[in-house]
Amino acid sequence: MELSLTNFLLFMVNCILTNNFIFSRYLGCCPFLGVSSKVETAAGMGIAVTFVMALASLFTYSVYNYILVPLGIEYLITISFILVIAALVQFVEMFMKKSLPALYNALGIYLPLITTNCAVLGVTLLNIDNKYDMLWSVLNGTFGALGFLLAIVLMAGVRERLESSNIPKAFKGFPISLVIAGLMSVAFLGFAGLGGM
Amino acid sequence: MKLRLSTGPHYLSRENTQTLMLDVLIALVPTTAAGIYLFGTQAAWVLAVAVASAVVCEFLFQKLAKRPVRIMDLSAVVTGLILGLNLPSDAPLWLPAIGSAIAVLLVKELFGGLGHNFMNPAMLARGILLASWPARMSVYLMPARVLGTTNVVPAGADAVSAATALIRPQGYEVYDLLLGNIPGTIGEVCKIAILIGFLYMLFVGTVTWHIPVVFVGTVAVFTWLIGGDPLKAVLSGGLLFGAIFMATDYVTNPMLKVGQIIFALGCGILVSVIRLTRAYPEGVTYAILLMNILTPLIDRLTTRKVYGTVKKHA
Amino acid sequence: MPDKKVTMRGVFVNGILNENPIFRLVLGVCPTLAATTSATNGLGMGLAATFVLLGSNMVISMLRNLIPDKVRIPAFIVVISTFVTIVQMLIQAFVPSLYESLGLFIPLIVVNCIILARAEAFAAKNSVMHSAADGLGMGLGFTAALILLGSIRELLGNGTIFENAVFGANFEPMLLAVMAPGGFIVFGLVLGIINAVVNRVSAKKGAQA
Amino acid sequence: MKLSFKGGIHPLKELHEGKHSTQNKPIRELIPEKVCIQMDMHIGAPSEPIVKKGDRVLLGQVIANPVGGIGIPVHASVSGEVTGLVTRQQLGKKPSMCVEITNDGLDEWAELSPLGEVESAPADKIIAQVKAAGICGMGGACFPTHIKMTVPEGKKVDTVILNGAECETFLTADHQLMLEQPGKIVDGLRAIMRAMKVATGIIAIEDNKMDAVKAITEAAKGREGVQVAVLKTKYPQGGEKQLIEAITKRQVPSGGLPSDAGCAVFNVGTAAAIADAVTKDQPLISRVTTVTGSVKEPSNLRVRIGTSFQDAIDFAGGFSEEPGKIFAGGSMTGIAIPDTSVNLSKANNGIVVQNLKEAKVAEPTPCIRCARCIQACPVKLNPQRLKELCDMADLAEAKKKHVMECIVCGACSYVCPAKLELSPTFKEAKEKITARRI
Repeated sequence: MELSLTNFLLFMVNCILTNNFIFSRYLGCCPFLGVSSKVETAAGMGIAVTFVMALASLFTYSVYNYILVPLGIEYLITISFILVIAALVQFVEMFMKKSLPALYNALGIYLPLITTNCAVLGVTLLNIDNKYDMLWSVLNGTFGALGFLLAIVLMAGVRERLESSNIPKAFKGFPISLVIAGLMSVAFLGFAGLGGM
Repeated sequence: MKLRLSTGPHYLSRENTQTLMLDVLIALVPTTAAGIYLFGTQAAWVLAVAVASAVVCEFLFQKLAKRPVRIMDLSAVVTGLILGLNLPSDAPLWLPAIGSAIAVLLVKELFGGLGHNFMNPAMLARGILLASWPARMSVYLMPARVLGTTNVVPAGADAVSAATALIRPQGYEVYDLLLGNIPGTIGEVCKIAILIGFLYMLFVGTVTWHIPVVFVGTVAVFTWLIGGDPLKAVLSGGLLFGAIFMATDYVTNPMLKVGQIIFALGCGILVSVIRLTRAYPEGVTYAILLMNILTPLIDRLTTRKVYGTVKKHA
Repeated sequence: MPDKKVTMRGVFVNGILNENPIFRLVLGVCPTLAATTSATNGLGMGLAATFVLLGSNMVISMLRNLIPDKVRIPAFIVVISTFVTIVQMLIQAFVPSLYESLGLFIPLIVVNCIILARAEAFAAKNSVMHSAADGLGMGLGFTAALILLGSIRELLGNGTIFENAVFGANFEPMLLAVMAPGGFIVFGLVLGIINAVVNRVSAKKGAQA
Repeated sequence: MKLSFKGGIHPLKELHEGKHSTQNKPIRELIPEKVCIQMDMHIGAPSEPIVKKGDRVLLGQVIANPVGGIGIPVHASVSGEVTGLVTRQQLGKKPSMCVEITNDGLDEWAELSPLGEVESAPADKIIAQVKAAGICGMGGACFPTHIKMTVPEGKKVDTVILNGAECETFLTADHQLMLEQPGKIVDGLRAIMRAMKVATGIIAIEDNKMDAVKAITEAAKGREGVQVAVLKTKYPQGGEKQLIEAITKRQVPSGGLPSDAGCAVFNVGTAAAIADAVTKDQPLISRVTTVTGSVKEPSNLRVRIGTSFQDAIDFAGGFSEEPGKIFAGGSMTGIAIPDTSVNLSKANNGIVVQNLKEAKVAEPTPCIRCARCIQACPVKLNPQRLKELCDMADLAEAKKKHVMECIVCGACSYVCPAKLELSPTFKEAKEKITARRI
């Protein structure tokens, strides 16, 4: 895909709004439901995911095109990608702890959870499926993660507001969160047709 | 002599939830009457079923969940009526029935009832109906009758679905757009009736001008910027009805005036963008729903400086 | 440590009912949402996951004393992704239509929390046969839940179950049920209703005891 | 443009703030047969009685000495015999020590030593004279006035404000006092200004009392540094902080005093009492109070301190229908009384009787987030959120959201369509936070 301002903007709208990871692609639902009770923690999780997803896109692209393809072992994509992601998360955690202690204190606790965030593995596999080059892979990872960040912060805002609401007992927790996500996802249908790609 | 020992204030304003809802219903009378006049008895049935379903669902839920029955606060009536006015006049009657059930049960009661729904029930129900039955929801009839003298031909009994006025507002005179001689949902076509309702609500203080004026103004400015006809853009589709009756829903818009202006600006921009891309015949529903979702965050970020306190640095 | 007296049957049934991974533990939300647009998809995803669960549980249980504690999670992931790759190839070869409709979510079984959770919580501590029973029970519990949700969504959104028309020709399906929002809403409502039933039953049990 | 603060409400607008029935009614004097005078009317330690049962006391004689730094003496409000030292439930939380005096009807004054005319009286003796006269804030708070007149070290007061806003519903006592004794009020203001060495004195009156504005303006002609400010009629315009904001555009900082904003605020009734203390050495033995609501003859009365509510109501013709609730003060912040044996204190500016229907408490319904409370709050709080926090018992968070700045004016409760008990909840939260040091 050619890099132009129009393409860039359309791609961004498409990744963040139209095909939002949570609301339309069902990727990353576990942290979305699990770490969204407070806006601050939700934002921390979202930012940590953004960080990891951008880097993961870069590294998996390199691993696939410079290792797996030349060796003809593309079928190892799933194994190799999950290991790259796990290693990356470990590395990021160590790096942050040493060099950016303030950031580590804010985001550190979310990092281990990201290995099993299906959005990360999902986006790296999608990059390969869609045959994006390195730049678009990283953009896909970044914007996709920003869509996740948007979704989880919105979710946390709503959940904070509903904190004192008299929700039927059986629906408290996961069920009502799923319903909230569904209702939000109805609103996100409004973005269908935007960022037409 | 037994004296009551309650804390002050000892007189309260006469306004209560019921009177507020009643004022909204009164403001909806012109729109409802115009809708029924223009579209005929089928429209009346749609509205009746929408209201009845909303009230019955609320009553049954509150009974079954052993909660206080609050149907007399009239909020379910308002929700049902607004949903009905958002439907096409030829909707099969199961559509308003299901729509109101969704609005009251899924969007409102499941979250704890009145005041706890984070999205506008009627609006969300319309969004769900629109996604579920697009053919039923996005093709509108020409009114069966006309208001005033005009060269528009009413559709008559064997009406053929006309494209909604939104697609080609240029094809209609401002006069017809104002009076409602255009295809559309039951409640959105007659702009004069909607404006009368708005004036009533302003007069009795149910709503303030901020949200409707900023919302509609944003769309007008946006349309002017891209070279369209701002007046026709404002008078077409469900913009006025949405801006006046749905964006002003207390429960789902921000609490502070500055937040409300942000909310209305966002609604206006979203409507303009969705209209521009023509993804849907009308973007008002989705624009309001999206801003509903943002409302808790807007409320968080907009604060006032409390008397006597120094502004804290974030 | 689980009680030695726990029977294989007990472990198996536990996975399907008491600790149903979806309805009781609420694990693996993403595949649940993505694979329940129809009953068939639900069945396919359920069986694929069952295969991986059964295989990975058994292998991990066999290797449980050989894997050093420090690298156990990466080791588990390697085992799991091996089985996922196998199942992905099998589906691609034999059921290409399912491969089409589940797409990305087949490789994503790797990060399905159910599988890693069972490896960590059960297989790493129990015998091979118990782990197999656990994997099978959990897998079938997962499958049953997916079929239930898939059927509801397919029925509402398409008027059919396993592609068999249920309602007459006049039925106008509610498209939303098979769209993204429908997944969340149906799952949420079914989960809430199951919670209500469970609460009722346990309240009754409590009253009897 | 008329001066005002931001926010606020117009309570009982359709009923002329409930003031119609006593507006412009001349003040009538009520002299009761018996008074029962509280020792703890003012803020600060209760005074120590120095009389005993059977003593004869003269009008204005000291019957109790001040205790502690901010205490004030208490005086006999009638001449006669002390018939008992009793403990009786008054408006406070706990029963109060009271001195009961039976009036001999002679109104025989104790010996008085005036300082002279306000413009010539020695300025350094005024504050002591005010303290000796037992004067405390008559607008409702009853904070000892001599303390207010003493500028704390290191602070500078440049404006004295007399509060004639009378924004509370039903009350017309200050209004009528301004009409009948404008000169005395201006005298009082001059005495305060001289004692505090302040050049500017502003008498603030709401624009629903233009006749009082006229009377005071007339009386202030030619008086040094005295101005009249007309305020918008709005509740709580007469709140100390709101008044300062309206007139000087300054704000009292959180936890601070009016002197931190360079102001000192006194009620017009207090000013009149100060004038009496300076020019005649008459202590505070009576005050003007409005008796209204379901009484046969709603009136503005000059009552002796310690008169029972029953006597005051009887003097206003008695109940016109069965009472459901009686409160001391206006309807926004008034305190409901358990029975009519309660006695009037120096702070009682009104007695309002509600019938059974009016006394009914509205059933609270769910909050609909209409934001009327937010628009109404004169200190710009978010009562809707605070109520949620208080209901969830999250007092720490409520404190972060500035619940301590709440002035408990009741504006939010008044406008709430869901009839939620907002300001009482905040009052309770403030007390709990103070008690538990959250």
